[in-house]
Amino acid sequence: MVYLDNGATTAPYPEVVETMKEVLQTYYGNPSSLHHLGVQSEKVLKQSRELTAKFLEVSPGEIVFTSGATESNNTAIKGIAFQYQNRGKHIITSAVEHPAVLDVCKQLQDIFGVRLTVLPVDSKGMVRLDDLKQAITDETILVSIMFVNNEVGSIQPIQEIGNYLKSFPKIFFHVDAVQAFGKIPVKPETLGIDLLSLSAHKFHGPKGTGILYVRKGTQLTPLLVGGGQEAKFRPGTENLAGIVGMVKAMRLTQQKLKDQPDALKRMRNRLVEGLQGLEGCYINSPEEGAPHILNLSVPGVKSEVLLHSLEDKGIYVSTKSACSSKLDRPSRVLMEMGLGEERARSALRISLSYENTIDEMDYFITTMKQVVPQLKQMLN
Amino acid sequence: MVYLDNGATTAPYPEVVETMKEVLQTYYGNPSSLHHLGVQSEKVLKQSRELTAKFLEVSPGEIVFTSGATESNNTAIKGIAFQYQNRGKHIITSAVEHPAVLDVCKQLQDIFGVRLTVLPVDSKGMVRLDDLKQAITDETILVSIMFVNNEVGSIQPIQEIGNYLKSFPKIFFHVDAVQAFGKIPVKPETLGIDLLSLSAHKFHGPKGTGILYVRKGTQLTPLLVGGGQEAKFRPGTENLAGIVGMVKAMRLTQQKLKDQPDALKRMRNRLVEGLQGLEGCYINSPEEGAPHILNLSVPGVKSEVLLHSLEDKGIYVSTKSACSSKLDRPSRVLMEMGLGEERARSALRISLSYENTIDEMDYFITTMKQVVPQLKQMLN
Amino acid sequence: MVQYDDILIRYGEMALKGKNRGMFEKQLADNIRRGIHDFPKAKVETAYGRMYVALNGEPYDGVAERIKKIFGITSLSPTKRVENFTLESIQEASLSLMKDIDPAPKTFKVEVKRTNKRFPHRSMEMNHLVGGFILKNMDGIKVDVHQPEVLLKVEIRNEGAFLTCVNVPGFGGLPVGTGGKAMLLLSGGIDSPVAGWLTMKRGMRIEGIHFESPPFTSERARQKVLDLAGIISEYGTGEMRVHMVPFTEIQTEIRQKCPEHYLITIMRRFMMRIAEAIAKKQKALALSTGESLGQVASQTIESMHTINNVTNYPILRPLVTMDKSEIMQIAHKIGTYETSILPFEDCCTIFVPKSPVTRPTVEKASEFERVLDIERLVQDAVERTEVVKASSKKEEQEQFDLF
Ligand SMILES: Cc1ncc(COP(=O)(O)O)c(C=O)c1O
Ligand SMILES: Cc1ncc(COP(=O)(O)O)c(C=O)c1O
Repeated sequence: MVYLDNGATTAPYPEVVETMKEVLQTYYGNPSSLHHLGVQSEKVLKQSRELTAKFLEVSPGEIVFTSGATESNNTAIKGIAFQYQNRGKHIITSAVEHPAVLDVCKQLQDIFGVRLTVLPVDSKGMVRLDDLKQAITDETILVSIMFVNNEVGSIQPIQEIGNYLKSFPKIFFHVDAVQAFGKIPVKPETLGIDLLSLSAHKFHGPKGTGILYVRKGTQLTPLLVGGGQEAKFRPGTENLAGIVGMVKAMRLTQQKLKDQPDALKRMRNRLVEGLQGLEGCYINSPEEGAPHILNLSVPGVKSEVLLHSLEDKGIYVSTKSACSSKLDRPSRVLMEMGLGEERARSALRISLSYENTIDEMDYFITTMKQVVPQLKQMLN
Repeated sequence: MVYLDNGATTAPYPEVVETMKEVLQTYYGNPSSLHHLGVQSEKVLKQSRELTAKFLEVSPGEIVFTSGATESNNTAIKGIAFQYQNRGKHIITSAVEHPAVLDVCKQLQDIFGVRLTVLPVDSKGMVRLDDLKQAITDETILVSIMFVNNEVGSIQPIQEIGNYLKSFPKIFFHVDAVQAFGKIPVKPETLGIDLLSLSAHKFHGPKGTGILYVRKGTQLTPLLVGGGQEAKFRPGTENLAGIVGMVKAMRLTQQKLKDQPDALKRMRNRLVEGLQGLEGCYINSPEEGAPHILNLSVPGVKSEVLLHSLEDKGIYVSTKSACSSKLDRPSRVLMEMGLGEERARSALRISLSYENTIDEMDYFITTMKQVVPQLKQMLN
Repeated sequence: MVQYDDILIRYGEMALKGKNRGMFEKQLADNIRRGIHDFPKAKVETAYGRMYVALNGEPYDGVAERIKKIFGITSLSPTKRVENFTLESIQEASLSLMKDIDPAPKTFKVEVKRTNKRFPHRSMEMNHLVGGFILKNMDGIKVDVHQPEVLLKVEIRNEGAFLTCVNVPGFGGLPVGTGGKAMLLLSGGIDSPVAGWLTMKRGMRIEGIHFESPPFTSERARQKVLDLAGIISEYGTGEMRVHMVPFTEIQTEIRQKCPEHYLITIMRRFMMRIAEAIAKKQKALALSTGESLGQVASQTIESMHTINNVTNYPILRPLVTMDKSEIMQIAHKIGTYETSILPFEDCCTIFVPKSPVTRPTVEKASEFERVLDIERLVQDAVERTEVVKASSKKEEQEQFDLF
C-alpha cells in the first residue's frame, strides 16, 4: 500500500499509540480531582502544555487543548466575534479557506449580522496583501487566513500579513495552520499571529485532539462553557491520552523536520519531474508551495475515476479535501485560482509525510504513466 | 488502592484500551476519504452509530458523536436557543445542574439576552414538577434538567417532566444523563426527551468522547461549523478510536447493568448501614437516589481534610464535582438542598462503579471509623 | 522581524570597584548561563568590560525574557552585528531595526561611535548618513536630538559594526549568590514569595522553609510551594532548596494544650525556632519572612516582638512597611500571583482561632508554652524535615517518560 493521502489524515506513529495506551491505563484520574491520581494526571497535563509551548516557542499559558482544528477555528473566530462585537462587526478571510473557517464566518454573517469580506486569490492560490489592505475598515476585528492550503499547498504570506497587522492593534489575526505544522516552521509569536489552530491527526497524532494558541491578553467569549478547564477557554474533562499522544507526535514530527528538512521537498520534486513526461497531466500547485502537497489534473479524466484506478494499484490519494470529497462538485479552490472547471473536476491531491519514500514516488509515477493513457483511451 | 471517585471519571476497561489501540493502528483512514481505507473507517463509524442507537433504543440518525458531555450540552442548549430564537427566548433549568448546563444557560442570559428560570430543588435535591409548570411561558423554548445529580445522586423526575412537556410541542426537552447511563435505564424516546447528553469516561470509556442524542426533526444551529460531518451537527474529522472505545464501554456497561442490576445498590446500602454507627457523620444523598453516589458530611471536618486522610489509607474520593473541587467553596448543590454551610463545607462524594467490591465498602467503613474520631480529636 | 545577533548586558558597574567586581561578574555570568540553559546555542561572553550573550541563532525574545529577570542587570539591548563595513549595509541594518520597533516611534536620534579608524566615514558624518537614510525610508518619523523616543546607537569596531536601538530595563539589584544566605519562611500565600524575591534582590541566596500539616494540607499545596520557589529562583541561580517541615504534631499539641487566643503566636514562635535550627545547619545567617505590619491581627508590633523573642537571628522583613496592594503589585510583576491564589489549605488556615490576641506578650506566651516539650518538638520536626529542590529548569522537576 502506498498511502499518499496524508493531507486528509495520517497513521498515528506506533510510539503515539503506545503512549496513549499507557496514559489510558495509568493516568486515568481526572486532572481536577484532589487526590493523588488527579494530581498525577494534572502534572502530565502540565508537562504536555509546557512541551507544546516549547515546540511553538510560546508560553504554556497561551496553549489551549481542543478536540481538533474544527473546534479550534470555531472557538477562535466566534470567540473574537462575540467578545469584541462592540468594537466592530467586520471579518476578513480568504476564498480558499477550509470550511471550518469559511463556513464559520458565513454562519456569523447569516445568523449574527457580521459583515464578511472574502479575499480572492491569484493563480497560485495566494491572497494579495494589497487586497487585504483595501479590505480593512474601522469595523474590522478579525483577519483569518490559513497558513498552507489543504488542496494545493499554497503558502499564504502570513509573515507579511502579520507584520502589516501590527499597526492595527485592534484587529486580531487568526491562522489555520493545520497543514503547515511539521512541514514548515510555525512560530506564532514571530509571525505576529494572535490565534492559531492545529489538529493532531495531520501529523501522526490521534484524531479528536487539537490546539488553539491564544496570544496572551486576547479575550474570547468561550464557545464551550462548563467546568472551567483550560483557563475557561475550553472546559470539559481533558482528553489526556489524546493530548499526550498529540504532544508525542509533535515532538517526533518536529524532529523529522529538523533531521531531514528536505525530505518532503525531494519527494515532491521527484513527482513533478517524473510527471513532466506524462501528456495531459497538469500541476495545479504553485512551485513554491508547501513541500507535502501536490495537486494535479488530468483534464478529461474525472478525479474520482483516476483515484479508483490508482487505488486498484494500491495507491491512496484524494480528490480534494477529505470532508468535501463526497460532494460531486469541482474543487472550489481550483475554481478560485481560475484554473477552470475542467481542471477543477479532474484534480487529484497527492499529500506526503516523512513516512513516504522516494521509491513510492517512483511507483506512483510509473503507475500514472500506465493508468492515465489507458483511461484516456477508454474515455475517448 | 480503593478508587471511589467514579463520578469524576472511571478507568477505561482493558477491552476498551485494546480496541482503541486496534482502531488507531488499523482504521486510521479518514471516514470521508474515497479510497478503501476511508471506506473501512466509515463502516466502522456506521456500525458504532448503529450500536449506540440500539443501546439507547433510538435510530442511528439521531446519534451525534461529540468530544464529551460539555460539548453535547453546549451544542444542545445553544443550538436550540439560536435556532428557535424567533419562537421565544426563555429557558428553564435547575439549580443543581452541572456547570456545563447551568453556566451555558447563564452565558446565553448574559450575552444573548435569553431569559432564564432556574428551578429550586427540595431537600432531596429534586425539582418539583409544579415549579416547572408555573415557570413555563409562551416564550419557553427549552427545558434542560439533568437525569442524575453528580454530587448527591438525586434522580430527577424525568419521566414526569417528559410526559408533561408532551403537551408543549414547541418546547424542547434536554437531559444531561451523564451520571445516569449504565446505572439506571436511559431511554430517551420513552422518556419524552428531545436531546440527551452522555460522556464516555463516566462509564469506563475514553475521555474526549461523548454523545448527543437529537430526536429526529429537531433542528439545531450548529455550534461547530466545518466539513459537515455528523450530519452537520458536529463537523470535524471523527475521533474513531475514541468512538469505538466508547461504544465498547457502553456495551460492557449495559451488560453489567443487566447481569447485576443490584450490584451498585448493594454496595451503597452497605455503606449507609456501616456508617450509621459513626457519630457525627450525616448522609446527604436521598435514599431513593442513584445507586452509585453517596454523599456524606462530617460537620467540623473540612471535606479536603477528610479526603486527604482517606487518601493516606489508599482510598480515593472527591469533595464535590471534580471540576469545581479546586475552588474553596461550600458545595453549591448541598446549599441549594438547604443543608447549610457547615454540611456543605464538609461533604464527601463516594461514587461507585461495577468494578468496586463489597470488601472495598467494608474497608472504607472501617477506615472512616478510624480516621474520623482522630480528626475530630485533633480539631478540638 | 529582525534577527538579532547579541544581547548587550549592562550592570551597575559604578557600585563595584576593586576585587568584588570579578566575583560579581562571574556570579552574574553563571546565573545568566543557568537561566538560558535550554537555549544551548546562546553563549555568555565577557570581554572588554562588558557582558553580552551571543545568540547564535537562538530567538532574541525567548532569551531576553529569561535574562531580563536576573538580578544584577540594570538593562539590556539586542544588538545587530554587521560584518562587512559598507555604508549601505549599515544603513539597511539600521533601517530594519527601526522598522521593527513596535509601536512605531515618532522621533529618533542616531549616535555613531567609531573606534575602527579605517572605516572611511567619521562619526559625525555617519550620524547624518544613517539618520538621513532612515528619514527617507520611514513615514512619520522625525529627528529629535534632545528627547528622542528611540536612540539608535551604531558602534563601528574592528570586529564589525554593532547596532542597538532598544533598551530593556532589568530589575537591578545584585546577582544572587554574592551576598550570603537567608532562610525564607515560605507559605503558599502572596506575601512570602515576594519577600523572598526582595531578599534575593540584594544578592542573597535563599532556601525555603515550608511547614506542612498533612492531612490538613495536600500534595497540591506542596506542589504549589515548589512552583512558587521555582518561579522566584528564576531571578537568581535558577534553583532553590525547600525544607519541608512536618508540623501537624506541633499544631495539634498547641491546639490541645494552649489557650486558643495564643494559638497563632505560639505556632509562629515554633516556626522561628525551627527555622533558626535549620538555618544553623545550613549556615544561613538570617531568616526572611513575609510579615508586614498591621495586615492581619497577628501582625501587630506586639505580636512581632513576642514572636521575635525566641531567636537571636536577624529577621529580614522586606514587606514590613508595604500595603497589601503594593505587595500584590509586585506579585503580579514577578509572576507569583496566579500561583499564590490557588486555594489549597496551608498550615496557617486550618486552625483559625475565633479571636486571636492582638497584643500578645513574651511573658504570657512563654508561660502558656511551658506545658509543651519545646525542645523535643522542635528537634523532632527538624529531624523529620525533608529537603526538596525546586527549580526553574523543567527537566529537574518531576517528569513523565511519556513524550
Ligand atoms: C486546513 C484545514 N483546516 C481545518 C481542518 C479541520 O481539522 P479537523 O477535521 O481535525 O477538525 C482541516 C482538515 O480536515 C484542514 O486541512
Ligand atoms: C452531570 C454532568 N454533566 C456534565 C459533565 C461534563 O462532562 P465532560 O467533562 O466529560 O464534558 C459531568 C462530568 O464532568 C457531569 O457529571
